[in-house]
Amino acid sequence: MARFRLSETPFDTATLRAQLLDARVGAYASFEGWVRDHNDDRNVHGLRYEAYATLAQSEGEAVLAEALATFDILDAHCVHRTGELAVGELAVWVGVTAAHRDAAFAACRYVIDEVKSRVPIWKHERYADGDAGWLHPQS
Amino acid sequence: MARFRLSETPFDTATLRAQLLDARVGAYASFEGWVRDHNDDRNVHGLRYEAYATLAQSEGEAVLAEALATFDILDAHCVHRTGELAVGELAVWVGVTAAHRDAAFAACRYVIDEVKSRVPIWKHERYADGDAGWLHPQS
Amino acid sequence: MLVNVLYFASLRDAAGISGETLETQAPDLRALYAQLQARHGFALPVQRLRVAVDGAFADWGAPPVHGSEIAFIPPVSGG
Amino acid sequence: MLVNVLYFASLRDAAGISGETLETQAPDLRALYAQLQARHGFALPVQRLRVAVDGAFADWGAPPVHGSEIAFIPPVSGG
Repeated sequence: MARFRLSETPFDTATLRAQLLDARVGAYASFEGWVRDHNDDRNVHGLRYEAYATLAQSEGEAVLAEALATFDILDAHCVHRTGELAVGELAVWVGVTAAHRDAAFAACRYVIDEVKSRVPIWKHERYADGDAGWLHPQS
Repeated sequence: MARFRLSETPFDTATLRAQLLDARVGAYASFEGWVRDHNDDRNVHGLRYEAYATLAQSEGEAVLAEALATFDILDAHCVHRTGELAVGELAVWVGVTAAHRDAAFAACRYVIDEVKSRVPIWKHERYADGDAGWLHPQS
Repeated sequence: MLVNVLYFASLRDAAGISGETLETQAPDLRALYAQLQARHGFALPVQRLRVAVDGAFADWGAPPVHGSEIAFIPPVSGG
Repeated sequence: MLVNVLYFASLRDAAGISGETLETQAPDLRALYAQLQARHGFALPVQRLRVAVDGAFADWGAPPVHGSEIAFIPPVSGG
């Protein structure tokens, strides 16, 4: 099963978490990114994520493979939404299992940082004032 | 509502997570400790957590209040099991919400570290070889 | 004076009881623990314990207070 | 030679299309982007983009390959 997935529809983190758990797991660290009602002091009404799906899939898998090679963890998964999202919807989930918490926390942080900086997904925000635009952060 | 709770019964993290989410939340970091099938190379059959409930409650609340005062987070909760647990059962959950992930990760780590080092809860492990005992780690 | 003492984890196993009410003339909580360690054969030295009085952490140098609840806290292992 | 070009996010909005098949004699991918930037008025300079060929990140100095799928990757903003 792919460790990295894009999802066009809202997804259930309880099920994703359950898929990671087994008797060897002592520590589970997870991170979720949610659509906030504001960003840089602007009121956000909603947003859209677009991905270059084939490259996002392979680059996402590469990030998770790096996490498994770098940290003493048991497994790591990530799911990222695409399409239209309202305020309060889940945008991205990362789940990591390990025997101990040091590795679980470090790998979870690594995955979300790398996904945000490398995986070809773009956010288009719509603001309360009617303005809208793509976010292309300065690296 | 108390931010720190002891639970004699298995608890549902999806509900606990839902209680933390609102439109201001951009980042949710969580940690879970699970009963593993081994510890320090010994096969674990199960364990029991005992707490000094009144002091555990106040010390747990103190840890969460410190997290709220120290980090730029929106809220932080923690639930710790007591009583008999089998391998694969959830022992402790920490959930933290923030606008941004730096604070969410840092506070989540702070809470689990402090709970493990200060809150009066003790673990009694039963091993496959019939041995059993209380864990009183060297600090 | 009379105090109520609570034992947890390995201290309770060693004492065979979860607590007791006892008469003490110990000048401070450290001395009270020393008396009880001798009585029950506690393996843990006072340096590895904390002490709580009436549900709040306390200082080993504090004198016992009549009617208080004194808990000896072995090294914790939650999480 | 003919190549297939993909545009994402603000590049797609500027071009008004998600991709196109076009004839090019550009010696490398950097020169190809310069031509398309001039044609479509892309605001993003090549230094802020990455480029991918057939679904894998590629080097700006690589020559275009006939029939390949070339994607210009603006700064990403997932998460």
